[in-house]
Amino acid sequence: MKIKKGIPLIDQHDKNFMYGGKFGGNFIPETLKKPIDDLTKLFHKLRNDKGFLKERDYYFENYVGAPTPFIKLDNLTKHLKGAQIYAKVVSEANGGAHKIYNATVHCLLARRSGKKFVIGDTGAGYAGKMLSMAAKKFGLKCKIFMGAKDIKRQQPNVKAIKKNGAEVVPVYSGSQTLVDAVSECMRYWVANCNHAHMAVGSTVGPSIFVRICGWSTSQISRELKSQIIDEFGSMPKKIKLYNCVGGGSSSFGFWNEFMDYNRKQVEFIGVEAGGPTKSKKHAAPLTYGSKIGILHGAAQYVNQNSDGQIEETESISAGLDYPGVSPLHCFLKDVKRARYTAASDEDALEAYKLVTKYENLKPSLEPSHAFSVAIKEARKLSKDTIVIVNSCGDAHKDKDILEKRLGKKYAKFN
Amino acid sequence: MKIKKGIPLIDQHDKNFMYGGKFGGNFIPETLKKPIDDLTKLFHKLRNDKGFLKERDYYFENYVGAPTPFIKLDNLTKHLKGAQIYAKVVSEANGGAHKIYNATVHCLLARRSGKKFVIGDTGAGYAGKMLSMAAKKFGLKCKIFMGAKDIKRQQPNVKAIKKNGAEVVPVYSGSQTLVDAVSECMRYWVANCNHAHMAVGSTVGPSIFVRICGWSTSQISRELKSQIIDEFGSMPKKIKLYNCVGGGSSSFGFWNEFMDYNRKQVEFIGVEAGGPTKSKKHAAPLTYGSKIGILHGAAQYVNQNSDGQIEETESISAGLDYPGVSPLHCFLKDVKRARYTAASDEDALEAYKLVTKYENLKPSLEPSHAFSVAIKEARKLSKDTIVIVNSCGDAHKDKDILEKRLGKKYAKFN
Amino acid sequence: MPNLINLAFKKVKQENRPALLTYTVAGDNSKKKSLEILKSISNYADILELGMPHNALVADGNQIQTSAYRAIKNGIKLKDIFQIVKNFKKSKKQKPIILMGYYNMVYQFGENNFLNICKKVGVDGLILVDLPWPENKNFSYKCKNKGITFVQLLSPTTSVKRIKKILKDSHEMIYYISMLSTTGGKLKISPKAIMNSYNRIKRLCPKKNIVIGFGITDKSINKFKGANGVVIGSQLCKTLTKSIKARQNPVTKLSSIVKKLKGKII
Amino acid sequence: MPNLINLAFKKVKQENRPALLTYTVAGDNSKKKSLEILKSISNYADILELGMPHNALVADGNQIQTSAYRAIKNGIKLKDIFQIVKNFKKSKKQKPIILMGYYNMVYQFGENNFLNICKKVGVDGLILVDLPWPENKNFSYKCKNKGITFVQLLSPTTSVKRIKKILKDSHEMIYYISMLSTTGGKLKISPKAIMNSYNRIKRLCPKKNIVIGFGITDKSINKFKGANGVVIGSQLCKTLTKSIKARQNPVTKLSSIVKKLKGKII
Ligand SMILES: Cc1ncc(COP(=O)(O)O)c(C=O)c1O
Ligand SMILES: Cc1ncc(COP(=O)(O)O)c(C=O)c1O
Repeated sequence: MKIKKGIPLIDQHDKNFMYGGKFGGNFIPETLKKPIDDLTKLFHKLRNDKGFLKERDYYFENYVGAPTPFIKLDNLTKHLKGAQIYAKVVSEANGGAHKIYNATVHCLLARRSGKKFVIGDTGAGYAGKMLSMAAKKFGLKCKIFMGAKDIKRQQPNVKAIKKNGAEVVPVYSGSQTLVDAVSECMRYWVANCNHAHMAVGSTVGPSIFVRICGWSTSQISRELKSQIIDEFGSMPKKIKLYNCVGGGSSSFGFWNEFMDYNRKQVEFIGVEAGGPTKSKKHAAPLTYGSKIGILHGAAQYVNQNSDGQIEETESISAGLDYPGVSPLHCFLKDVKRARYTAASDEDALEAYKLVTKYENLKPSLEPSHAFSVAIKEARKLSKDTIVIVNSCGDAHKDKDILEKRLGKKYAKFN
Repeated sequence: MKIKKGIPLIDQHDKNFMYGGKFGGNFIPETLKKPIDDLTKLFHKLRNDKGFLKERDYYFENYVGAPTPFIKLDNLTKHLKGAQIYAKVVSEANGGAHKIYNATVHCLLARRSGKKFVIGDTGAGYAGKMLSMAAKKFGLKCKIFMGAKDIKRQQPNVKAIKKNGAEVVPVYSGSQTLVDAVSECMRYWVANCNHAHMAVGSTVGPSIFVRICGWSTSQISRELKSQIIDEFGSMPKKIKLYNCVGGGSSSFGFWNEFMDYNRKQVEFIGVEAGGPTKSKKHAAPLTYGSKIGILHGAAQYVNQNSDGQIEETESISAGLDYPGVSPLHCFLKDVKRARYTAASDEDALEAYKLVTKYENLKPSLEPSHAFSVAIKEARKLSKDTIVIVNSCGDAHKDKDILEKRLGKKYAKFN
Repeated sequence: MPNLINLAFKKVKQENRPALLTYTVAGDNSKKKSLEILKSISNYADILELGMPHNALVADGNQIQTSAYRAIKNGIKLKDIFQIVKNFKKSKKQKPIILMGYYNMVYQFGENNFLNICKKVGVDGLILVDLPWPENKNFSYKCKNKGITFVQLLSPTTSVKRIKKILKDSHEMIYYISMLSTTGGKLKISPKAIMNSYNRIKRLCPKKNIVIGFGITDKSINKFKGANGVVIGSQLCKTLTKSIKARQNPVTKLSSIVKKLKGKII
Repeated sequence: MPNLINLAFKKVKQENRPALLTYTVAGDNSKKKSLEILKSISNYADILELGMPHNALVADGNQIQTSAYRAIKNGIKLKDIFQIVKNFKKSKKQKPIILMGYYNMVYQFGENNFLNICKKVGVDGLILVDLPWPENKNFSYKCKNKGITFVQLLSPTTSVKRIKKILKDSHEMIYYISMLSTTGGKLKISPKAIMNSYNRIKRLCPKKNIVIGFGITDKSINKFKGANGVVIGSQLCKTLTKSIKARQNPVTKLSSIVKKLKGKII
């Protein structure tokens, strides 16, 4: 099992759409074979169509707002006295997170396919917010599936979805979080695939959704690469790219363009959600050695019991609170191109405190997980090491949690 | 670069005694070529000599006290509600740590070589204590080199060395810790190699010392393997072996017999010393991506600046406070057979508190680093996972530090 | 050993009626009860589908989800499901049982392991909702070798070209999904339109036994008499849920509704 | 370009005396001072060894350790060392300079990189204390290609068989370590015994220039007149340390002791 150079990672699957013969695939009900097949053909055609690429680039620039800023965190660097710390402030994208790339592309695809109705899942609420935004922009009807627990804890995003005119369907089954929202969305699609276009909110689900999402978020690393060269004149000798990993769309997009660099030059560090320190539960299948299983149509490392039942997760961060993880990341783990570790709820909160103390930046709880590990490691690294964190979400959506856990002082937004 | 099955790892070097073509070797002054060559020949002969092996086994059993206990930590397991936690209580060996294996073998070798005088380095003081003990037993003169800072913080062991009739030579150069003690010991050997036998206290230094030490401490995993089979009837499906890593002798010995198992069945986790959370300094070259360099005669990952000067380390644990690490571990890291991470000073102290609260076991600060990571991960693992920590040292030597950092309550020993 | 599923179809053909297939969830609402249910409804049903409950099911509607979650909550495990089949077969040796579920449970258990135990306890057929063609080729082949019928699914979205390929690799029983829906949805199209599509497929392989399922209840079952078999699932799960709420005995409730269903097709 | 080291030996042979080699540490006690020292002692010394200070040195005694730590503390870097050589050569083009140090500094800098810059700034030879034969074969070959003399070391522990192998691969200058000691130790054996061993080696390769070092001071230097060269190191480092303590100018102090040493061998 090896990464091939010069070929996009999303295309390194076999004829069954499996990566490394083990991850991904299409484990789906027969009914979905055809709509997935149609979408696959459409995507394949459009990604090789100059007109479509122009359209994508146009909307990334004028609607999403590319490129998002790449900034040095001077005070934090000074405070930690280790590596040079930078942030790619993806949360400056329209809507406040990286989920806008995938959402925009899906709406463009839906439009080309002639469908007038898009559906999608959401955890932190960003995927839903962005899909509803883009749907509104492109004149599509929209329905968002969201776990009841997430609806409670991510109210600002829920309000935004509704304001965009989309319907929010609360999901009460299971743990009432992202995993159930995705299941419910897929079920809805099974029954409505003839007129609805489905968007999966991350690099998970049946193969085509993994690929569309990874292709869309890769915009982040395309921008970053030229920003790095602008900043340093050439590629520095030692770069470390830290990113939180829920389904894996933000991290994959943050890394993709750097895939062919030697891992000693550009290292990828994925940070999963370790959950509360004192709890057995977590959302970190790559870190805690979960076994391979099938979830939402794809083989992946997933938290499950010996009977194959999916286990409940627990994380302060709704966006990371998912028992599985992208097949792309499973592959990156097994070929050891990326390193995965976890930060606990408490770690993320501490990191949030430190970042906001030193910098004019308010990362949401998801990227706060990445900051936690970056901060811990940066202290020990030499000053010629470049640490870059993807600040892929804004804390405004987390204000209730921040207020409850850290006090009013940390929950002021204007 | 790959591990070959069925061949002891210590023998998987090339003709220049390098592992994977990159680690180890003999970067030594010309003067030492001959004594090292003599020792290499002697060791090669004796490790294939049944009489010598019998002698070794006799002393391991009757002098060191093999096998050391393998116990279940029931209360800790219940408290953490995750994996099953066990300890291999190597600190029950004569002298209180794994360093006795290497010390005993070196004294047996010195005796066979006809030398009446042994010298050695020490950090935590155990390597020195054990060498002086074994020297006394076998009627050899003994001199121990120890950093002035370590002499201060590990008084119980310093007293033991002196009580065994050995001379303690304080080293005032550099950081006044283990790295300087090893340098000074090697310098002394350069000037006295015709009558002194040198023992290096861990799996570091010129190649022959790496091999002798690894060969000696492997006794730990030989015992453990049959103890595991006694306990479980057969090899469990998921075992995780946690061990602190300074030079790497304890961890290597703890893992060696399990080398050929698939890493998914028997995982090795090495825990380096991360130093104080707020300090830039650390003793974790494998964790924080140090570059390859030459230290004490061997190529290895080592903390250094861009000019090749060795960097000062900082750790609460004298035994882990070393800027380099065994070539064997560098190799295990690069072929990814083992995973390495770090625990901070504070992490180790917390783990010490938790272990002593729940169990009748007082691991020294070195294994407390390993416990820290084991505890954090065990919480998240399923109950069919077997976590085993090598409790390779006893906290008595750390009583001053424990009292100062945690209060009198944690520094009672009887 | 004769193939009990084929025998069942042979028998109903002689009686000039479709086979009645029931779907209930193993362990719902307890191990003991689900065994009793199987025993009692087998007096009327020709083939018994037994659901292996899973908690990330992507093709089942509300009724079956409720049953599955209830069974899992009550502690049902794969090994209990095998026990249920084994105990059932002790008294009803000739009645065919088909296990139906999601691939992950088989995957975790190990395909070979799973099939060996199926064989041992007397499972006659298998339906894996999320292991479509061609992903299922290898597993289907293993089933064949064990004499276990692997039941492929066809859907209104399946193209003729694909249908032909699936039929070529299929065993003697096939499951046609009546409409675009999860299980338990309302019939969105007329039984007549469904039977039209059914007959189009039937013509492609007149010798295989094709059953129809999804959305069929006692209200519509008589419209599907022309099929080789009819599956009733969600209605049974719903009946069970209701009987629990009303503190009635689910065994008698299910038994009587299956009896009623049977009455409509003879 | 002629080989300045060989030229130096040719010259002293004509004068019928050994070459005087000095060893001082670059950057001790500052960049500027160490350059001045080199310039002034080069009036008497034939070949200048310039130490690249390292902080994990395993073959050097107290005096040189002290100098090395002092230089590192004062911020000396490899690039400063090259600068010193370059500046020295501006005024003393013909005086050969040998850099001496530990392999890790070369390794970190990159062997090729290191040699290129050596060539550019005018380094004539290299001694790497911890890169013995055969580990040094490849690097020694690279030096040869650049016209830089790679100086191998021989020790009292080196067997005759090994000596022959080393000589075969050696360039025209060789360094014989007088006794089992780090640098700066007291002479543990008589100069006569040392010269006996020396001559035994000399007979194996009469054409190469073999210098003696370790433990030699102004007290004993005259006993080594029969060698091709004599190295004085620790005594110079010690003198520098003393002059700092006494707040005297190290340049004049070192200059005068080297002058004195030279006086003893002519
Ligand atoms: C801000 C933010 N970051 C990260 C994630 C994690 O998802 P992924 O790993 O797919 O980027 C989410 C998901 O909702 C998110 O909202
Ligand atoms: C108790 C104990 N554990 C661990 C170590 C670390 O050394 P090594 O990694 O060689 O086992 C030491 C070293 O002194 C020690 O005393």
